Amino acid sequence: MTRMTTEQALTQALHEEMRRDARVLLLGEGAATKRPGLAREFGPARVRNTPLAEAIIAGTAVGAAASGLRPVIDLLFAPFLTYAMDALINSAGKLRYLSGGQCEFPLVALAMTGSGWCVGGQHNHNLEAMFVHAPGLQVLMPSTPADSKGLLKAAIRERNPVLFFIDLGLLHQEGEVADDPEEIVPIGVAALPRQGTDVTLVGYAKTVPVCLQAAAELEPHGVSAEVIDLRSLKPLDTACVLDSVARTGRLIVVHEASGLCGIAAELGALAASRAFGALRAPVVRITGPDAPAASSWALEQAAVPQAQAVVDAALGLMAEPLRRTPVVEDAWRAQA
Amino acid sequence: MTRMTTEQALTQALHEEMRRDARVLLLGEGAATKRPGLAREFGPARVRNTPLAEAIIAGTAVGAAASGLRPVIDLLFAPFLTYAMDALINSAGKLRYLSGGQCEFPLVALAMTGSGWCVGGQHNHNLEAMFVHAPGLQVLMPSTPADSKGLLKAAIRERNPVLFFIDLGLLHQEGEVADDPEEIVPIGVAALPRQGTDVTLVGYAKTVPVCLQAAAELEPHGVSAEVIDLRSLKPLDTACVLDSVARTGRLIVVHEASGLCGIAAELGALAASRAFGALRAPVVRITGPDAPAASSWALEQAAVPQAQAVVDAALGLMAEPLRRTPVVEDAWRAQA
Amino acid sequence: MNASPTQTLLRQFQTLLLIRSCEEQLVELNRQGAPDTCSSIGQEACAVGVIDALEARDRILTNHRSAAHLIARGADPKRLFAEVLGRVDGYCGGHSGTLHIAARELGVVLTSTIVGGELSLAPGVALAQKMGQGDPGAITAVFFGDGAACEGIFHEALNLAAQWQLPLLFVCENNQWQAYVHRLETMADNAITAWAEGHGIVTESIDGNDLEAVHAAATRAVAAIRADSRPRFLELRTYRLRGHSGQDDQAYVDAEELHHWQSRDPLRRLQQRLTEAGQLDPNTLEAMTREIRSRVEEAVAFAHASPWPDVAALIHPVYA
Amino acid sequence: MNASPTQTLLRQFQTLLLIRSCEEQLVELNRQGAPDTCSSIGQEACAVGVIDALEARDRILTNHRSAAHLIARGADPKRLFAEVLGRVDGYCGGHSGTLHIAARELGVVLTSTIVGGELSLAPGVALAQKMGQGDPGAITAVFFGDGAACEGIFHEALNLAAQWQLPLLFVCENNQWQAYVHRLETMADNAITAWAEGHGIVTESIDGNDLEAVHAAATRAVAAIRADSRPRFLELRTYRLRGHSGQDDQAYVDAEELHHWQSRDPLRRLQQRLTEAGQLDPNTLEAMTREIRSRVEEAVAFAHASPWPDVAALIHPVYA
Ligand SMILES: Cc1ncc(C[n+]2csc(CCOP(=O)(O)OP(=O)(O)O)c2C)c(N)n1
Ligand SMILES: Cc1ncc(C[n+]2csc(CCOP(=O)(O)OP(=O)(O)O)c2C)c(N)n1
Ligand SMILES: [Mg+2]
Ligand SMILES: [Mg+2]
Repeated sequence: MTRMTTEQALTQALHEEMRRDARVLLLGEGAATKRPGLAREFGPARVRNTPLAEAIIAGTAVGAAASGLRPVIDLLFAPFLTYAMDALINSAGKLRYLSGGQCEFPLVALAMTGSGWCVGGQHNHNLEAMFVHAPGLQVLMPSTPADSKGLLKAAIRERNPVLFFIDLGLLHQEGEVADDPEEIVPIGVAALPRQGTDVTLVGYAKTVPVCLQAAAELEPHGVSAEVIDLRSLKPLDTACVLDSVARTGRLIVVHEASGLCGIAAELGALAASRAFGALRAPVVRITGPDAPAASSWALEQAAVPQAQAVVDAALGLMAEPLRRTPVVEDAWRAQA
Repeated sequence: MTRMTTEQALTQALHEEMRRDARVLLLGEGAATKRPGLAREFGPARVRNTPLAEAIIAGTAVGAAASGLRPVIDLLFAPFLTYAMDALINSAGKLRYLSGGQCEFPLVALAMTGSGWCVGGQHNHNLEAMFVHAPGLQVLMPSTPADSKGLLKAAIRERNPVLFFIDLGLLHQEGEVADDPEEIVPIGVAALPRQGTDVTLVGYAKTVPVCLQAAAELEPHGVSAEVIDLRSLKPLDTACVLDSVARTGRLIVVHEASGLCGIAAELGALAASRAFGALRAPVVRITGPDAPAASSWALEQAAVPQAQAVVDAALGLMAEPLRRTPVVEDAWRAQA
Repeated sequence: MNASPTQTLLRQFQTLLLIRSCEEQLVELNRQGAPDTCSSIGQEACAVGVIDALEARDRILTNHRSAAHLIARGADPKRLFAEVLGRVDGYCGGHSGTLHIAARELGVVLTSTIVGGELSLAPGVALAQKMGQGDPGAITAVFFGDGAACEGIFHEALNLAAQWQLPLLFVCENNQWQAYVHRLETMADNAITAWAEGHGIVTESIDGNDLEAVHAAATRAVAAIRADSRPRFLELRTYRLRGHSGQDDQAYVDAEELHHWQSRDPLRRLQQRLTEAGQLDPNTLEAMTREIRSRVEEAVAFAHASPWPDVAALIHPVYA
Repeated sequence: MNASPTQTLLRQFQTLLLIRSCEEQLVELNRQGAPDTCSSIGQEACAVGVIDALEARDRILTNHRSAAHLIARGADPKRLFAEVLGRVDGYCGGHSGTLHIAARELGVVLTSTIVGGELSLAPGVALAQKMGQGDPGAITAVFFGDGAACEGIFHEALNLAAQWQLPLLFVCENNQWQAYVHRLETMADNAITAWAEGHGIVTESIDGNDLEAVHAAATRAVAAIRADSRPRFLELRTYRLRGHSGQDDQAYVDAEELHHWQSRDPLRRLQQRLTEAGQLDPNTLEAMTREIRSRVEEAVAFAHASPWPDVAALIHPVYA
């Protein structure tokens, strides 16, 4: 194990996979400039700066993937994906099916997302749920350097298109990362960084540490919280969530993306459908507001779900007479 | 009241609103060719054929809306919206907020969606939930000619950007439509086409008739089903749904769009959160499959939720011992 | 297999006839209730002229108006019709229907019905060729319309292909229409080649209703691409003699313009040319027509007899 | 208010100084922990030259690199700095931060930090003018970079503006860089004007570091647009003398190229020109510099003193 940041872990994953498989190439606006180590090792044919044109970067990746290459594209910030939607949603997500299985699209699209840099709503927009809703894609969003490396490696080896979201708030956080280049983290399997018996806290990316902190703060209150790190949003590890809720009977889902039709909505509905008999209290969603992200540091901070809101919600669920509605729903309201 | 199709009702709405307000204009690929009546009455400046370029059609609408006009754009089929995502999501949805309220965007984007024409997944993709998830937009999707007219008129008079989805499977269905040009249908208010006491069936667009049929079929079984037609997906009439669930204790949400992070997920989570105490049975989602839409008539039909699946689910919920998981979840599975 | 020029031309003429006949049949099937199709009646010489200039190792991308390209590349009308009718024996098992038919066995590798989608995908296919995937020296040809040239992706694709020196042949079938809009309502008259030339790409603008001219230009372009691995651009000036799709009555079309282009029908022109040169006699023509007619009838019967896909295909094959 | 040419030039010089000084201060604030900004140090003559050719009735759109445009249009550095720092007294109440600052009171109506976003919006603003919204005879100017010209929306915007004859001035500040990529890695040398000319739009390519040349060209273009309500296109050849944003160390930049452009710094050039013509003496310059310095310091103090937005602003004003 080596200690490194998420950024370093991602670069290491790219190095290892490009070494392993000559079909892997990296394309993006400044991909070569910003990863000079890769450019040096693999040369200008495999590490390419592109024109500033997300639609053709993504389209080219899709076309290349269908033709024997394994492109990784860096689309920078998640909102820029709006330019690449046709290639990703209509082509990568659909053409295998529509052609009756004649092609496959082993490609990875990287994008940074989330708060942390005060860049405002046209750079900071968590739109991962849109790609979960779209058919034919896989969507990853890890919370640790180790998972970032392991999942990116898995994604590059995948036969299907993967959207890989990097929480920029976590980019420079350090953690222990596996050295073995054959160690990957399987897609579709959630992590269980903390076990507990009273309430299930589900997060991904920057809300995983939030959930873990909340769990620690709940302990002195005598509340044992289990924490699930989804890591993979599609396929979603529904078995892990349902199993946990079956044991705890309480579910709180926490993410930075806005709530409407988000991942917390999906899991809330899932629990209400498949774990209804086990639920001992209302499902709680703690999410970002249904608004663009403001740049102002004060607002950016306020929009992110905080541990205190999770703690309050969990205590509320424990105290609440069975089957009553919860007090806290929106992180930012709780903090207001 | 006059009997007419949805298509006619929409055209009538456009006529009336363009007559009422000289700032309203219609842009689109073939907008003038396909609506010659409008072109004749309002001339080439206000009814414009555009180049085949969705991104600039949408961007132009956003720019024009911020500058005193009230554009209606016809983007044809919903999947083509993938080309217009930046203008709609990053500009129309965000720039009012990011500018601190300096501008507003009174525009309407029309798009046809859903099955009925065997056109396959690049024309038939119900992606309304993506726009519900995005901030700053409003999303409408009516089920009747009357609502189509009334809501389109309301949308054109709105001060905010509206995505108006037209279920092409309903385009040529007839219904009674109000004649009074001042009659609008307010945005954000669901309709309750049938009252009942045992189970709440929620649908929108083509699944409203499905729910109504199911309700009728449930009657002989002694099950009284309430039917909600959402009409407006954003703002969502949560009060109407919660009120109904508070009375019936059972919720089945039916839509053609795929389930993951869809409207049914949103309502399922809502009920599990805010109506938990009233829920007497698991929430059921009956949705299209998480797959692109096949063109083949046989598959297209099979993907659409059918009344029988709703009936089975409702009977299951009634029979089921309290708090057990339901049998039927996916329409297509039920029908397979 | 060294065919004489006459043999080649006769074979090409036969392919034109087969395309025309298939497309007319598809329009007729639509009239009877089958799904709508976008026929390329009037544009057949574009498909045949270009595709006959390609080799088996080359790759092709097309769009919503793909039947001519598929047939020119040797597609079996039976499987084509089955696909349009949504049956399991179609090229895509009925998933595609008419709008996104790919046939990798023929080298028609990706088809998008999102206008411009084919343009977004083509550079990647050519990049893979350039980077050693597929057969050495292979190139990619992408077919698209004048309407697609208005989409931003056209600009991006041209720029990438030029900058990265991709072995890519852009084939714009300028049929004067973009669904219900005449192209001159959307662009300047000579815009398409001007746009391509703005990217430093060598272009040719050709009478797309003259099969021999198209074939000659395509042959030149393909050779040039193989020689220097740089993109080339062909504008084929042609006309959509029927409506945008199935039952479009063309009420919005200028009768004189339509008449002008009807008189330049690529089939009749080639037929006349062959007849005048004594290379096609009425008996041969009749035999050809008969044979094609029976192939088309066979295709209809085959398609109708082909089963509907099983409902399990609703979610397969979404993922690999 | 009839200013003499010299007075005008001195005022413009002062604005250049103010922009430079503000941008350097923003870089310094970023070093101290304030949010990152994209400065246009080295490009100031583009902003001032063009914006001074516009009238109050005209409308402007800009992008991530907007400070120069805003200041040239008369923005108050106090409110600009407050916005960058995310405070309530900023032009957008702290919602925007540096990347999307609009100031309708100045006619800077829409700003998008999605590269190409400004290009998508500009035709609509010009269309509204053409259709009678706003002041008669008004035009729209849209500022964008050489990178934005690679986005497909550039092509779509040019085509629409040309076809619909919109009163729109395209101003491409070609600063040779697209974040971390040199533009010659993404396009041919003369590509930008070639692309615009492909749409039949009259273009001029101007030394963007020569304020007088920029101003003259912009004045011509604006007059031409007002005369015939057709778009015009200016390419302003300039250089981004600093990194893409805040603390970018420019390690990837060719030292010789940078040096070459440093020697063509638009401020020094105008200063030399004014000095040589006897229109600017050291005392005046010092007084100017002092005044600007104090305005900038005042702006910093104001911004720091301005309150953070209330948390209620998290969801207001999303809707009208
Ligand atoms: C992005 C997108 N916009 C609109 C359509 C609807 N549509 C299908 S074909 C067509 C016209 C295309 O014109 P052109 O590119 O010239 O091809 P042609 O149909 O003339 O062969 C249109 C507007 C579409 N399929 N995709
Ligand atoms: C769609 C999109 N892609 C990428 C970015 C990231 N980005 C911001 S500025 C920039 C470079 C823009 O280059 P150019 O248009 O030449 O403007 P300049 O920065 O040189 O003024 C990039 C890549 C973005 N903001 N939007
Ligand atoms: Mg055409
Ligand atoms: Mg630049």
